Amino acid sequence: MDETSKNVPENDIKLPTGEKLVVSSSPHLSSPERTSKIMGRVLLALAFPAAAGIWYFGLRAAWVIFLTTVFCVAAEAVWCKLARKPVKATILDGSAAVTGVILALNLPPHVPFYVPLIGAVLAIWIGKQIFGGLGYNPFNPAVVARVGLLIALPAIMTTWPAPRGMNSGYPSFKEFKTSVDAVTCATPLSIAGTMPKSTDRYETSHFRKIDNVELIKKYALGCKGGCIGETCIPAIVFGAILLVCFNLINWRVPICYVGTVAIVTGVVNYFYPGVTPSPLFHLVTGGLMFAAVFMATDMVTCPITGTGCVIFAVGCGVITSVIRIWGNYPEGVSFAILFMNALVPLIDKASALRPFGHTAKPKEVAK
Amino acid sequence: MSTIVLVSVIVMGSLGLLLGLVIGFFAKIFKVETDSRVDLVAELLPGANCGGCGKAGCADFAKSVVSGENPPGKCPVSSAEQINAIAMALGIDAGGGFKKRAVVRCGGDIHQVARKINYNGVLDCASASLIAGGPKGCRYGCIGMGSCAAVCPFGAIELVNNLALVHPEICVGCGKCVSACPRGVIQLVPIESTVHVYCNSPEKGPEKRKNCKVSCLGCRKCEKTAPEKFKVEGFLAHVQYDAPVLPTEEDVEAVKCPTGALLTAARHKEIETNDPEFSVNE
Amino acid sequence: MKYIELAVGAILVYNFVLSRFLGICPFLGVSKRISTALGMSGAVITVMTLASAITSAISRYLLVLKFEGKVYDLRFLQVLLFILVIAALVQIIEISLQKLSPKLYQALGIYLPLITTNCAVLGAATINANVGRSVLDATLFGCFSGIGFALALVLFASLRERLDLAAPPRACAGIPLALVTAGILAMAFIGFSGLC
Amino acid sequence: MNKSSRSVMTFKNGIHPVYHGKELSESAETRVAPLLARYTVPLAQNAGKPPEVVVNPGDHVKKYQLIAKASGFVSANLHSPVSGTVKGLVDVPGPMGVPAKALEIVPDGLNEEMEPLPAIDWRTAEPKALLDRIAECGLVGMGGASFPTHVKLSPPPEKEIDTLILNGAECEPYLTADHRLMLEDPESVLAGAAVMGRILGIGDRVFIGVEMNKIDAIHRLNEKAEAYGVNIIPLKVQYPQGSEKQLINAITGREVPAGGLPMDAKCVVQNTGTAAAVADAVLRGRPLVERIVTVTGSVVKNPGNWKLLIGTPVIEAIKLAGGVTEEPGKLILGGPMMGFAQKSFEVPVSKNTSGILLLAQDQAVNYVSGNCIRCGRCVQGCPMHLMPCAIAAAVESYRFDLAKKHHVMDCLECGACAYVCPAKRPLVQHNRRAKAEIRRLTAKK
Repeated sequence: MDETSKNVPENDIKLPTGEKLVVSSSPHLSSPERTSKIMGRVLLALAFPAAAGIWYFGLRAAWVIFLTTVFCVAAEAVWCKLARKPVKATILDGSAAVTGVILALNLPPHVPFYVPLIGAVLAIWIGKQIFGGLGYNPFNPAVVARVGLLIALPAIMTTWPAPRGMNSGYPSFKEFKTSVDAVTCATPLSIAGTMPKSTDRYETSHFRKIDNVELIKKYALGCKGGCIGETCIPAIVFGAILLVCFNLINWRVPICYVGTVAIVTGVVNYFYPGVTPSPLFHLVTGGLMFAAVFMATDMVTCPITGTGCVIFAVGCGVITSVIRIWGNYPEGVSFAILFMNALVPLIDKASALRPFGHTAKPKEVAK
Repeated sequence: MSTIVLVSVIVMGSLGLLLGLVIGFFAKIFKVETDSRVDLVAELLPGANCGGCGKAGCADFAKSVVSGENPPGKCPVSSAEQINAIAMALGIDAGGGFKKRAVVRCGGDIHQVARKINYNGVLDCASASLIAGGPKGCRYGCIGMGSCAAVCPFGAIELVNNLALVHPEICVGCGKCVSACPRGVIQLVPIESTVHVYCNSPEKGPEKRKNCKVSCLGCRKCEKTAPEKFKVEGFLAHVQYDAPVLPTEEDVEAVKCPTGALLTAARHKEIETNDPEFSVNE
Repeated sequence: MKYIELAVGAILVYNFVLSRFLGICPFLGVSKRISTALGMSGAVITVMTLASAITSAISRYLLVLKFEGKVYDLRFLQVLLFILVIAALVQIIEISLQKLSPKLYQALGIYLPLITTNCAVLGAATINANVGRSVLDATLFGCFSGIGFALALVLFASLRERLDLAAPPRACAGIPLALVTAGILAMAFIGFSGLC
Repeated sequence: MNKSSRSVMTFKNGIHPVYHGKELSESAETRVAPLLARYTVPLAQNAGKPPEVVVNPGDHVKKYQLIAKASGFVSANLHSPVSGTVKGLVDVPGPMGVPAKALEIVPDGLNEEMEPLPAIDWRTAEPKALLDRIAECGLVGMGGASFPTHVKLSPPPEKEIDTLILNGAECEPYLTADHRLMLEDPESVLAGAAVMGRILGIGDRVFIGVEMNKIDAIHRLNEKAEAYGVNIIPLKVQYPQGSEKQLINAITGREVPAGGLPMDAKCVVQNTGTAAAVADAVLRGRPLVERIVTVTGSVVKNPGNWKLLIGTPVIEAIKLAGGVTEEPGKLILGGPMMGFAQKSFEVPVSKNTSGILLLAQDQAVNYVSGNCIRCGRCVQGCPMHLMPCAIAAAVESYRFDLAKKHHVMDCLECGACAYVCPAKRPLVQHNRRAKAEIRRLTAKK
């Protein structure tokens, strides 16, 4: 009976041969997430500050961004070729491009072509590939390059062309092409840095000149001297929202970083208004916002656990504020991030999770 | 002028004396008994810390040599002169006959394995062997992903055509690869031996043949030709490494192994490195 | 306030390893594991503090002797005397460590007696003598410098433990990679310049 | 108190797979498979010692007749799924890739059955009698680990047990066997739960945890639950909700201590399939010879659920499902997250085979071992709160000591980490390797 019932469908049943069977460890499914997708989304988020930078600093800024990105990708390709690593796969993961764009947004808009070149080599070779490539680098490659350039070429790295519309307030389309002028200006932070400090408790701040409501509005919108990507705060915040929505950064890092800077500078400003400008001034000037969103949050060089991220971000905030208030450098975000990157292995150790079931006694929570 | 010299001498001298006394005092209260011979032996050892002697490292081995637990000759890395130097220094017998080297008892390179399985995962033998019995059809042969090469402290193992190959001139026989191999394919053999059976599968002949062209079929041809040198257990021939006379090239020629599992080390290496398509049957 | 400045200066701004580039030998030598780095840090802090205290006392009270109205300027003996003191201290530490923690003694190996020639210790003593610090200040400076050394060493050791798991090209593995890392770490410390 | 109004319970971390694949087979009613030409019944179907064969080649056996007897306490009886002739011991591919011994039985088509064992009134019977019946019928955990049920139900006297949890979460994508069982035969499940509750001496703390994507099953169970004194707990759809430790945590809030068993948290966890088998054994006197298996996957022509006899070769099950539409890239026994990839279609169905899954060639994950970018998704996903990325980095450098420090021994191998890894790193394989290595090293000492 079963002979017949089996034979009937046998002819039109297609049975597998097993030739294509692959054995592998479980699990056999995976999420659609890919490293290259993550990098692509980061690039998308970076497009906002980049566009704002181009809007304020003209096509020259676009050229710098393009050049740095190309150099970074090229540096990665050359290293992979020399180290006999797969070139195409390494380039296509997109990490070099992300590093390139972040580095470019950290450069002054009018740097000569060799600055992106040196930066790219520093970032990709010294900052990343020498450690074994993506994921193994303890320091953020873009930050390594930026600090390296800042130390090696201080004059170029601290010459800031004035943004378009510096005087009129907002740039207009008419000016877009004519803006390649050599008018330089100081960043608000560097002006603050050169002002004399006074520890007089009751002095009404001489920072009033650079730290008032009108100017802070202007600073926040991006109309100030500075690196390409760091000036326009709304663009950065938009990028941050995008990154958090995509679950690409730990939201604790930017919040705690910016919050710590605000608290530290706020406390100092409250007691000694002659020492440092208001916290609001600190938030909207310099690279703080950009660094807090795009540089400190780099997955590779930030602690893995939430607690670790908080420790890391608070550390970054404290060091940034200390350097800004008392240090020689007007801006301290890169140094702070670099220093805290070095602390990450220790933070990871200290903030290791308590694995499930590792308590002295099981707790009764429900029922 | 002379007074300043005098003063300097007095100052230096008194300070030196004072510090000397303090050190002497500390040396007295924190006295530690050490056997200087241990340091001496440790210095004479190669310091590779390979663990081939069975101890945790060279310092540990030095301790065991001084205590008489191990003869110096147990160190697989040291040359004969070095071992003699240690024996002389301690005035004990060098002890010998421990010199071994590793051999990978498998000839199943990528061209010989008949049944391949699509494997996807970590490229490491031990990890691969955990997944559905590994990527090659044979469950006993070399997996060919180089776990042994990765642990070899001397760089003596090379991967050729997905098969591990020990370079006998570099290998010191520390045995790290033996414990690294999840299949137990690697064996330590006396350094003088030149002939090996390049198969490790205890399966029945036809089963093996399905998986691999150069497996030992257990035909007993070798055992019949030279019973004191070869022995077939189950379906797998073994070279009798503890026999008084080890097999030589002549024995291999006399046996004429039908699958080519029985080979001299030199011939095996030649086949694997020079002529990947080689097969004895052709 | 003065002591805070002294501490910040010695630990961060003029960090012996990463700003003054002194004491590189143990910095590279015993930074493979955090545990040994901690042991070394302890030894160096002890030696530096004690050495700074004793040498500053020597340089204040012994190097320029006033004896029967005559002034004997023995400052040409400074280096000699300092080394003598440091060597004796290191010897004492070594003897005690061998007894108290044989494991750490083994782990530190040759780098323990080499603290004698650790230029950071001599550097601290010489800087104290040149600046003319009081014994208390000098002792604190020695201690803070030692902590600065310890900070650099432990940071570096933790980084190297992580780099142990990295996959650098063969040519860069080991010391080259460690040196690059140390360089980047030094760059980070430049940021602290001007704090005091 | 209305049980269904209780807030949905869950555990911390875990993942939410984007595609569940359950719609392929969840509405397909369980069908009974026709008799085949031969069955290969694997001997080692239980954790512990395999049973000893008690029949000889050529013997005629009836359906439900004992063919292999438990060879110790941690062992389980084996019964013939059909009436027919025993051909003898043969080698079949084992689910783990290692060949296994199996008894080949050729059915005679007469369908002779053994007399059923007398039914036991479980409400009055001694727990010992119930336990003996379960042991006699060769019951093992049907969720995957196949631990003999009678062993699980007899904890050492010093361990106090106050909770029995039935695992109806079925958190694995694609699998619907437990879902169909709860839907079609809720009374057996409930009765089995009550019987096991009686054996353990538990009054009212008998729970069945069911994920919210099986809301129809929850309703069906709730209709009868009161009569058996069983509580139905709706659980959040989250992987791995059905893992013992996570299930206990979700329902009771307790944590099973590291390295411990559920009984260390005063709990016993059983599969719903096992509960139905318990009911079969106690109420109907039938040993375990068949189970519901989900045959599914994107390349299967008619995915569905079948009641298959133990020993059915996988290829026959695929035949039942109408064959394939294209050449599959992966054959998996069990679910896609924790099941084992097979290299042969000759593997027989055993007591713990909950699913036969065929994935298309481009659907199965392709592990490429890309660089870890420390994104931390694995850490967020790990239900045991481990750091899989750190473990994998340690294993890649052969630093098993470090892996142990990162608590790799607590790993469940649930696959949540590897599922979410954007670099497609084979994290579970690394963990398995580390566990094997650490076990080997400790055994050596």
